[in-house]
Amino acid sequence: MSADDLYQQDILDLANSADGAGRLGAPDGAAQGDSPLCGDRVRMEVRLDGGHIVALAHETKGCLLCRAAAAAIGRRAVGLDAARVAALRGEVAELFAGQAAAVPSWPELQCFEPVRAHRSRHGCVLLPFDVLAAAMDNANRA
Amino acid sequence: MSADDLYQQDILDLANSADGAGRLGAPDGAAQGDSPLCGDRVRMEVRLDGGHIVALAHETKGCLLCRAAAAAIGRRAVGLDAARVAALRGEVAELFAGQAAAVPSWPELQCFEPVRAHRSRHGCVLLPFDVLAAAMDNANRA
Amino acid sequence: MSFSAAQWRGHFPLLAAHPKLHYLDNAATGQLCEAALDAVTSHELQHRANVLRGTYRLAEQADAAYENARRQVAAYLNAAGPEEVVFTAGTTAAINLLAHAFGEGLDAGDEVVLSLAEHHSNFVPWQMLRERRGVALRFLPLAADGRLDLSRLDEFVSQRCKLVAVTHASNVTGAVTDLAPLVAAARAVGARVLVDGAQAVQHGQVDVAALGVDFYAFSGHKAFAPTGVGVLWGRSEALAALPPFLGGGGMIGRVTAGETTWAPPPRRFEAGTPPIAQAVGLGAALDWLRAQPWADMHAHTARLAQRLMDGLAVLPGLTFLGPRDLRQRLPIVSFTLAGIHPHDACQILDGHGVAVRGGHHCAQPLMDCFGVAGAVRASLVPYNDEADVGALLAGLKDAMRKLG
Amino acid sequence: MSFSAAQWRGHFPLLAAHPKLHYLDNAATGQLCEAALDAVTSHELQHRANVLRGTYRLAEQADAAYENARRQVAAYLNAAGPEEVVFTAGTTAAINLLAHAFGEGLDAGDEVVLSLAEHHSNFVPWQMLRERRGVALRFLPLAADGRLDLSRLDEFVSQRCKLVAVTHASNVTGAVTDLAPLVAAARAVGARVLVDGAQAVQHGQVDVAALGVDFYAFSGHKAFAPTGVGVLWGRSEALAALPPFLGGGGMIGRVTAGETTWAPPPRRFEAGTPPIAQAVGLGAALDWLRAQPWADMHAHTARLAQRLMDGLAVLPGLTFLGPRDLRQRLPIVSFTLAGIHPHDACQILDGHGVAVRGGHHCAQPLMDCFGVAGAVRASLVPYNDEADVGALLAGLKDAMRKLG
Ligand SMILES: Cc1ncc(COP(=O)(O)O)c(C=O)c1O
Ligand SMILES: Cc1ncc(COP(=O)(O)O)c(C=O)c1O
Repeated sequence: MSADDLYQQDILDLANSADGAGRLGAPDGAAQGDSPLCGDRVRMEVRLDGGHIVALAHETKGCLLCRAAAAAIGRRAVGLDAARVAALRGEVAELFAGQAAAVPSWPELQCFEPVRAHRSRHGCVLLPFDVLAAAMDNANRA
Repeated sequence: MSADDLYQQDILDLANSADGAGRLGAPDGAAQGDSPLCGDRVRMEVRLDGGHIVALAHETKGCLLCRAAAAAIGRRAVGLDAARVAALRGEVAELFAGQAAAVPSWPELQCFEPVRAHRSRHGCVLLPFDVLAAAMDNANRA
Repeated sequence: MSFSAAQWRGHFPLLAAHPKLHYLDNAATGQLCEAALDAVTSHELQHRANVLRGTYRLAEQADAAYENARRQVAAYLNAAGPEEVVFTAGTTAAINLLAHAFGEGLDAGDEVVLSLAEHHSNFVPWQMLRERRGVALRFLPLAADGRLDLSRLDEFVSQRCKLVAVTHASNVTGAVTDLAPLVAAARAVGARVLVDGAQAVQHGQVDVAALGVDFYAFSGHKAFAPTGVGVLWGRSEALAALPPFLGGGGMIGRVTAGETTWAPPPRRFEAGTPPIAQAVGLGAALDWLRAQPWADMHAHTARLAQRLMDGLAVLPGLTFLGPRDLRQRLPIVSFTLAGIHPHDACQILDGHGVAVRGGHHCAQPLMDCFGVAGAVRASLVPYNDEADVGALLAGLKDAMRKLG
Repeated sequence: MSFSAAQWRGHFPLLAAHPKLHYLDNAATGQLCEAALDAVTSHELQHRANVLRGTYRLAEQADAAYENARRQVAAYLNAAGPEEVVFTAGTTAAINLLAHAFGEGLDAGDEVVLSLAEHHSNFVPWQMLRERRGVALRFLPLAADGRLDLSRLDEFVSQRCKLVAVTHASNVTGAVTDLAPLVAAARAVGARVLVDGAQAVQHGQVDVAALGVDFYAFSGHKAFAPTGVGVLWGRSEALAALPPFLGGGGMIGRVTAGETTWAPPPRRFEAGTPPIAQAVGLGAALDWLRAQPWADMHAHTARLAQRLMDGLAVLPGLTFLGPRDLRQRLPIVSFTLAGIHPHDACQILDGHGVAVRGGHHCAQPLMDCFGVAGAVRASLVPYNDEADVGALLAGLKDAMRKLG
């Protein structure tokens, strides 16, 4: 069954790396998001320079998929602007829709491919991206 | 089919007699009732003496069954008190439940026997009795 | 011709099992089509689980079926997307939802414009809103034939108007509302438009985009689908602006003893376990309906309605309610008979195997306009045929003989 | 012994068709019993018509079926009569009905007493009432095992209390509420009592007379009956005192543009076409349930629950939510696993054919009391068996190996 596909070593390792976990001292923007399904909660804090992320931290109380997605962001997001973050979220959504580009921009995203078969879990992976977008939005408005 | 049973000559005659139709000059009590199903409306007016009906008039906008019941009341109700009116209503309800006494107190009531098979029409026959009870109630309170 | 009433009738199990029944009470409830029955049964046997909460396969299948039903409804209505489709318990529930959620934003001095042709379900909720919030109700008058009189629209749709709520077609006269001028008048003052489509969807696809309205409500059971389900369609931005109505599971973001946040539409408006299997049945019915040869079917029902109206016209003492021109109306035919109460007529007709309805049809304000307490109504859909109309006319003659 | 789980399972078509499915999400939705499925199908094929409006035979048969469903519900609840049974779209709709109809009579300063163990559906409607009318909500605290702490009842149920609204059994911990002291406390101050029976009715007959409560709500879909239907039972005099909630057809006395009068209960609370076929299905399910050998069935589910709890107790890092004494709880078993998120556990379990639910179970205030975001829940009913429990325990061990 597909549940086994879901929990490959790479996704466990990614989640357990908890890259980027923590708090920033004085973020330019922060946001928090809940999963209405399971009560999971993700908080993202960013510092921006000219619209680009220069520092990021997150607190993620969630399932492995959610934590893995947050860790991928923690590992790779520095340097990105809002448009790139939106594009990356789009890549994940396409992956789930079965319309993914050959190679994802971040190698880590590939490990979410098996989630495609589990619609109820898509939100787990997308939540950190949505919260990040909201945090950047807040920073850009501030 | 049973619709034919329903509209025997006796029920048509009773309805068309319109016995008691009209208004009283100065009723001691009056009440009005609507059928929520068809918008029919019955108005009963009574004058009482010592709790007994000494005069009665009704205005009945309704189907044949409703008009027949009102006419039976118009023909027979003078002299009755509230308890007797309740008992007569009970006789009709028992007729519909198939538990009627051998001979109804008013011969006219017998013609409602075929209505028993048509539950949605029971209310048409009972409405004038209920409105009469309400009118007497109003008179007794006044 | 690709359409045959006899064949169509074959898709409705109750009618197939009752060949002698002349079912002409379709405006009250349509018979269930086999597509809907099969969809409900196979859903219950294959995919029954609660929705939008579970992660196991059965739950994901239930989710997929439920969300697919939203897509099917959206396709039938030509809505922008499935997220504009809110499942409710029926038209009445949908209109009450709006009367509360939209009504929350209204205050004394604001106006809601209705018509006197409305079904109680698009009347009483607004009276109750008037009680709650002191808004004023304005009632569009009717022409003699029961159609809305739109000649003085500017007097009724004023700057204070926040919502125009009208029926797409009358359940008594069949008159189809000319929505374009109403929508234009509402737009001109920034008001929203709700259309009660309870009598419309079963007579062919509806295009909410082309109509230009904001909200559209209808019931499954009148559209050959299960009881217990209905739809409130709302334009995305119109729904997004509304607070929730009912509270409970599924419509929340987060709940604490202090405050609670709301889910986005459509779930914001679907508190509790929705009518899952019924929504699946409704989606299947609409998908099936969408594929039917409507041009032929309209020709068929119009021919029958004409035949019925011609047959009625020669009956002594018969008064016909509603417009005569079949292009302005649906095949819903109501009439009164001098000296014969509608219920008595219906009773005799029942003896002829003809199922029609007598009474006020939950439209007492309309009845008051016509100055009658009730009427007999025969409502046709494509499975009806010449035999149904013939039986009705024969039965009426019998009723006149017996009761007249 | 007259009860066999295997035989019982045979009465549930989805389970019969999926012999390898370990369906343990019964607290979310029970599977449909064949008695209900057959009743719905045969109603749709034999007696489909709108109710309480038509006079033709089909309509009278539909009326009779619908009113018979009321009698069946009344019998299951030991209610005084069918007129005390209001059909709704579900528990959530029933509670919202009451929060509006009863809430109309409340004002700032009045209090409604809830508990922190409530499902969102018996929580959010009262929060919304607080917003609307300024009433105060008092939350009965929980003991460590999730049961209501009734030791300081007099502090919570004061003279200002107008309603106590509590669950009959928690959908997370299975804890059964000790209603007697709550009813006594409410009676002492003249308050009414609403019980949320969504988790109770599927575990055997309920006796509202013996409980002494005023209102009782539950859903069909959790009681092996169709989705789209539920019940608000109310003591006659309690219902008679309430204004209507939703407006529309069927709930009126007379409608004019000016004022409108209301029908008596239960129709006063059933605006619009009710979920007819679904009510018929619910009545059939309850009639069937009533005839089951409940003593044996309770022994069976208690044995399974004990076996499950024993099996869980030895798993490392497992924390069990709820009372341990099976006499104080239903066979609904929730737990957390150290370091393993409920959704990940459920996903692995799904791979073992085990359908359980992870998450907050629409009871976030309760989750907050336990200091957790979510839990895994396995909920048993009589069709479950040793194999279901075994598969769950084996799957959990696998999850721990893979994710731990
Ligand atoms: C205790 C309790 N109350 C209320 C509800 C709400 O029931 P429904 O979703 O059927 O309206 C549920 C079920 O989710 C429940 O478990
Ligand atoms: C025009 C119209 N609006 C609303 C309704 C109410 O629909 P329902 O009873 O399915 O809620 C009806 C049907 O009775 C109707 O004909």
